[in-house]
Amino acid sequence: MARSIRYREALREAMVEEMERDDRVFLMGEEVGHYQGAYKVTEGMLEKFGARRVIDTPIAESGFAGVGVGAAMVGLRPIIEFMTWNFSAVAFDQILNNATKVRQMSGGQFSCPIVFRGPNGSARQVGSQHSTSMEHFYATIPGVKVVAPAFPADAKGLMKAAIRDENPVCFMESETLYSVKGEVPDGDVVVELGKAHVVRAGTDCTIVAYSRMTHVALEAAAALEKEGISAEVVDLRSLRPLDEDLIADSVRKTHRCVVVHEGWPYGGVGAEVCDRVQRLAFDWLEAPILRISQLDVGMPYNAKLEQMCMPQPARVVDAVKRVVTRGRGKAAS
Amino acid sequence: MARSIRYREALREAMVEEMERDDRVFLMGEEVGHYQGAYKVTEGMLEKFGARRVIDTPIAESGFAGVGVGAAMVGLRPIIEFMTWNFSAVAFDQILNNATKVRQMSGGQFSCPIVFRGPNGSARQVGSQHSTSMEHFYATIPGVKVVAPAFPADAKGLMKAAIRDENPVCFMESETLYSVKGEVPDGDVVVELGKAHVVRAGTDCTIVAYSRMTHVALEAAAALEKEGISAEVVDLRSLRPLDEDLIADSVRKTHRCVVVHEGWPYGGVGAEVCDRVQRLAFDWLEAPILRISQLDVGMPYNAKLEQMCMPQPARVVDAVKRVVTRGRGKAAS
Amino acid sequence: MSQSEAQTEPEMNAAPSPALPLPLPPSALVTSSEMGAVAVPGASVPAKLSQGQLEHLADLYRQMYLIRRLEEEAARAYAQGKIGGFLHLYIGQEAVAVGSIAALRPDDYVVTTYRDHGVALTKGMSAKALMAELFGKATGCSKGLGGSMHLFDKATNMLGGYGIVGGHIPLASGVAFASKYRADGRVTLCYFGEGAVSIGGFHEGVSLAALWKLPIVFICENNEYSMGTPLSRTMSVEDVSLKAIGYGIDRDRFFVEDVLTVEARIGEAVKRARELSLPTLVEVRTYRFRGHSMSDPAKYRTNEELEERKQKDPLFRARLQLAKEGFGEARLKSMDDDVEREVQEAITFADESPEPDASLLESTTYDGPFAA
Amino acid sequence: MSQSEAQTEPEMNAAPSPALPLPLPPSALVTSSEMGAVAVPGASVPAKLSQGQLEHLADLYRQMYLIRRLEEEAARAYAQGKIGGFLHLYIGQEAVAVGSIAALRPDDYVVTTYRDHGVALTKGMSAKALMAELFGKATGCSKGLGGSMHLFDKATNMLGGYGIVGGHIPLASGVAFASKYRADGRVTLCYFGEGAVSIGGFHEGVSLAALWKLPIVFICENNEYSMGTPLSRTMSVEDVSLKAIGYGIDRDRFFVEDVLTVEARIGEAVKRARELSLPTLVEVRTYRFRGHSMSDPAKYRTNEELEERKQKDPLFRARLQLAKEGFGEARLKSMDDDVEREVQEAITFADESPEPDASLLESTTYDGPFAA
Ligand SMILES: Cc1ncc(C[n+]2csc(CCOP(=O)(O)OP(=O)(O)O)c2C)c(N)n1
Ligand SMILES: Cc1ncc(C[n+]2csc(CCOP(=O)(O)OP(=O)(O)O)c2C)c(N)n1
Ligand SMILES: [Mg+2]
Ligand SMILES: [Mg+2]
Repeated sequence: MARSIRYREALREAMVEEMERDDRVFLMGEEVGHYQGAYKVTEGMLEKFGARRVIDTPIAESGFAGVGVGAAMVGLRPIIEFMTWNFSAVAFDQILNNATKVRQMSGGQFSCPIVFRGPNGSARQVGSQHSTSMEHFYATIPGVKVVAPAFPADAKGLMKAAIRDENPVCFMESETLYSVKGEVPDGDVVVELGKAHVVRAGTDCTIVAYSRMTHVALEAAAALEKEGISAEVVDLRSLRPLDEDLIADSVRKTHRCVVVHEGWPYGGVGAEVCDRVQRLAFDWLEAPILRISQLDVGMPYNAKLEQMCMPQPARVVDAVKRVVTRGRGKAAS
Repeated sequence: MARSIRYREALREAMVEEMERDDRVFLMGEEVGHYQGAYKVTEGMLEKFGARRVIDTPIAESGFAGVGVGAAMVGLRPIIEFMTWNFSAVAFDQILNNATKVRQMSGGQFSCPIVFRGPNGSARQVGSQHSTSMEHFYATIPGVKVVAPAFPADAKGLMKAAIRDENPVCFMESETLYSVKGEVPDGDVVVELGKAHVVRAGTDCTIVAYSRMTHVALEAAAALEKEGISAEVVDLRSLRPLDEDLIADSVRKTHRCVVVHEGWPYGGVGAEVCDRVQRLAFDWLEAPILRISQLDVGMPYNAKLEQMCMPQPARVVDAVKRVVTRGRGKAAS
Repeated sequence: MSQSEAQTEPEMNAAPSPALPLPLPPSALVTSSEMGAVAVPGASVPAKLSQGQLEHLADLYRQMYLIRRLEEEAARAYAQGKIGGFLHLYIGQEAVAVGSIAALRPDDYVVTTYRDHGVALTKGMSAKALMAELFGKATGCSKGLGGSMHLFDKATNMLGGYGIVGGHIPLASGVAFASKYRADGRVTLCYFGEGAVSIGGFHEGVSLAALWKLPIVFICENNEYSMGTPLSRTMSVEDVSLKAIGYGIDRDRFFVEDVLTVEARIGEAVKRARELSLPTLVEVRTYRFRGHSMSDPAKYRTNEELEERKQKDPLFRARLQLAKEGFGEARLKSMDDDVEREVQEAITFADESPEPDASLLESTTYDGPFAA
Repeated sequence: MSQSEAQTEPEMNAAPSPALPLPLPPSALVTSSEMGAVAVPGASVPAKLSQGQLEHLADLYRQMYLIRRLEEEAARAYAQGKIGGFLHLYIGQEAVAVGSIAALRPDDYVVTTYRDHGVALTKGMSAKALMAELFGKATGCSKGLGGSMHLFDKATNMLGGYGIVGGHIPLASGVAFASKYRADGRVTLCYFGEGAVSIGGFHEGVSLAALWKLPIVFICENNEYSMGTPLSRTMSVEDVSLKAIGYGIDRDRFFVEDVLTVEARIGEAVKRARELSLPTLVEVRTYRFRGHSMSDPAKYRTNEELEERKQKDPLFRARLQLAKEGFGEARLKSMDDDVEREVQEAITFADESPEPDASLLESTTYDGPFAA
């Protein structure tokens, strides 16, 4: 059986179910309790679990991220909410230098089973300091896992997996996805970390995307279909570990690849996907891999400029057309 | 005329000369003054310029990075030393959200001419929390420039350019380079930001490197020469802006590319170089681009394991041989 | 929260308050000693103002009223979808910006949070440039790139407008550092909410200012809530100013009832900064009448609490005092009309202004050639 | 600084102090009241100890002496190139770790900085596991992956060993949070230098502990220097413990002369944590006899200052007191010999142990399948 629920409800269900089965799991963050969550993801959880397990914090991201790490080291399983991932910038050191390293520094004596979660990337017109796609920073770091689901079912299944994982997990949501509805299976269904999936099959080009951009990719694929171009959409779900086998298999089939992601064009998840594809599917590639990302500027407030900066289906369509129509050979480049 | 001086002296000369010509320039950081610098880069500067312009700080990276940003906004030109770039992790927000964004957020009214500098990457056996290659994070961000010179002459010329630039610049040095000697031209010689250079010409494969890894690449190239393989070494010097034209030109000539960098394999500068090369030199590439980086683990303390984790000339040699000998075609992959 | 969600909230669609606030019954004007725990001596006003003082109070009243009305109209424009993203209103706190900036010289600096309309306007930004920025227009102070949270005005030394809680506090210390470095005699005011006091940026910014004796005044606008979190769940000690002891700097603390008191008290700290190059931590107890931002229905407080605080509105108090002390209803009315005109002109200006051109993006990302 | 640079420094090549410290003339034993500014009542020891107290003091002395000797040998091994990277010696500060941990139960937790040998040893890590870690061997507490700065010992609740100044303070609050969450009655001690007090991590870690009333003791080991920076250039206020006022928590402050005083004073804070679940900020004034790390020649202080402080060495003081109060020279000697043996065995063990295998890297990066 499955029900159609919203992304935010899927996340909440996962957290509630995991907290019900394991007293070591607790939720901590700004406004997660009395206020019911800045984006209502944690609505009702304080009432259900009480102030011992649903903990409102002051504005001290570095402090409560560190508290989570310490608690995880001695056996609890914290879920630390960043009101948005932008604010994790002040807690960067705690994630980079404590959460991901304590296991190795201690020779494997301690592990750090913690979930950092919250909405990531841009919302709408929230301006330069509130629109950064932080996954590009965190996915770089060994010792952590990073996920960014696009659909409610994955949001729930990956959240369960993240909470049960012995490693730190950065869980990237999106404000613009919270109200998206989707079928979510009943029962205790866990989605394995590190597995991508094909959300639309196609033959002419692989579009790799994740989180909100999966929806953009699907829109682009639908538009392309009308023009007779068959795009396969791979939804990464996990950014680290990256399911390079699935990506490479798809590109070996389609011979072309376009990567779509929020965030800036330099480095990050998008460049990493390119590198893996060019390395693993080199002999199959008929065209350079193209990337559609945020423009290489801070996010402007003005709505039109913001939309211009963000990856849009039209830009994806255009990129796919370019790789599909491109001939190999020096002359063409 | 040119003299042979050490990398640390080259940096110091640049700072001293710029401070002499411009009273707006000041130096701030931990132990930069009385202690003469943790790595003696700033030796003698307190005596020369006094405590008004050479300012010892408490341990408060976020605080004094922010102080630098504020001072830069109202017309000073701060040089902010991080004792090592590792410690910039606690100041990440100041760089990400203030230094690089204030210009755009203010519609261009304010700019932020500031240099953040210090040794980056690993040293020797300084362990997991002191060995991170932070350039991969910063190069991702628009609004900042990032440089990582390999030689004393570039260290001096780029430092001068960085101090005179109207934009924030992250200046990445290396503890292991401070004592390296090299010819440095006399006089006020500025090296333009954003320009790579070929430090060894070759025909069979391009090795792209920067900072300390340029020396590793040169060692590898020398070894390869003995085996009859001619490698061209491109020293990036600037990581943002990235001199993609020079890189692409080189690869169009050699048809093969190996990228060498410190830091982890996921994303970052290395993946970005791959992406640009596969995009700009797609039709010329005879083999996948390979990357030699730190292994995908935190830096272990043990000396042998540390060396194993770091890119070594032998690993570079091996990668170049693989791309040089590889035949195109599905069978080979 | 996103605009779409926000638009379902009731507050935003509420009608703006009538242009002319109704004078409250005198009983509503409590004195500071009745405020209980937070009251300190000196917070009340001299019984009778001189003519000069009266003119001055009128000027401050006008500034406060302009903020109030401008924001009420901004709230309406937000409901109409003309303003997007976050909009944090300053309504209720006007006396803090107006009183404190009254103690400044024009060449002094101000740095504040996302709740920045009041500070920007008072420091001298035009209502037009402000409203156009909220509308995201090219004529906005930041050319429509910054938005409500990131107001900047170089001409009036308004240095922003920052969205990361506490992140601007070290930056403000840096501005004061520059003043000391250049011996330019300027003072920096740095505003932040009581929610910011728990974060590292506060600690580091104040620590450095204390150590280096910087000419700055840290003004904690303690409005009792940090989003939905009341003081008691933010801090283990209610008295924010006690932190000053740990830094060895001067402190002050008072309840904002009267804009002239704010001017006087902050004035002392400004003097200390200007003449002795010493920082001060000042906690001003205030209250916001609206939600945290447009999407916040503020269910975490009772209507009674809100109504009680509205009775103590410093803006109303100033108007009452002006009326009582004979400033003249006609002059008041004409001042109000002026404000009304200014606000309407700002709206019209913002409405009619063009959108920024995309070519701005590159040149505001880098000074000089675009670099990637 | 790198090993190669470090090796040019004089201190590292200096001979270790003779195994048996020469008793100082009684005049060297100043009382706390002579210490000037930092002295507080209660810092002096009862004149005469009971037999039980004497045995206890002997035990503490032995622990301090083990740290001293082990580190002296570590310094020698560093000079020989057997230890690399950073090595921060605790010599001079031993009484802080030994006195404070004496006030704990074995199931209590400790968290500290990179200057962690003393705390690790005292909490129960074996000298062998410690020395082998410094040598980077597979038999080290962290299998040679952590090194000197990152000592961990799960069995004895030693939770590290952290290199980013201040970064471990919130983490320690998290450990105490877990104790409160589980009501396990444990207490956490969190050590840091006075240099850490200026950083955000200190502020946030202590703030949260204060707000949530966590069972933790924050021990600021104020050794007067943060690398080469004396107190006066680190902090605007010399008294670190004053910060407690801003957090509304208890505080204490004393000069470390006598290890028993440390035990008693920290004991009070531990009791407050255990019984009332309340945090305390304790500033202990101490001194390090060596440079910041092996590469620091410590030119920022005078030889006179150093010599004066060595006269007040709590380790010597304990030994003198034991001698004076009749513990017996023979027993002392045999204790010293024991320590000597333990240290030599640790060196031999470390020397002879195998290097860690590369296969460790993956399994210590992720629990479960390697993920990239
Ligand atoms: C570092 C950081 N964490 C969280 C937020 C989200 N946030 C924005 S305003 C706010 C509350 C601030 O309260 P306070 O400091 O009292 O200021 P007020 O809004 O009351 O003026 C929060 C939690 C943020 N902007 N930055
Ligand atoms: C965030 C950060 N900044 C700088 C450093 C470099 N550093 C290491 S120890 C130290 C001095 C610390 O002094 P203190 O806290 O007094 O401790 P002590 O060494 O005296 O025990 C500095 C600056 C660091 N490790 N972390
Ligand atoms: Mg507030
Ligand atoms: Mg110290």
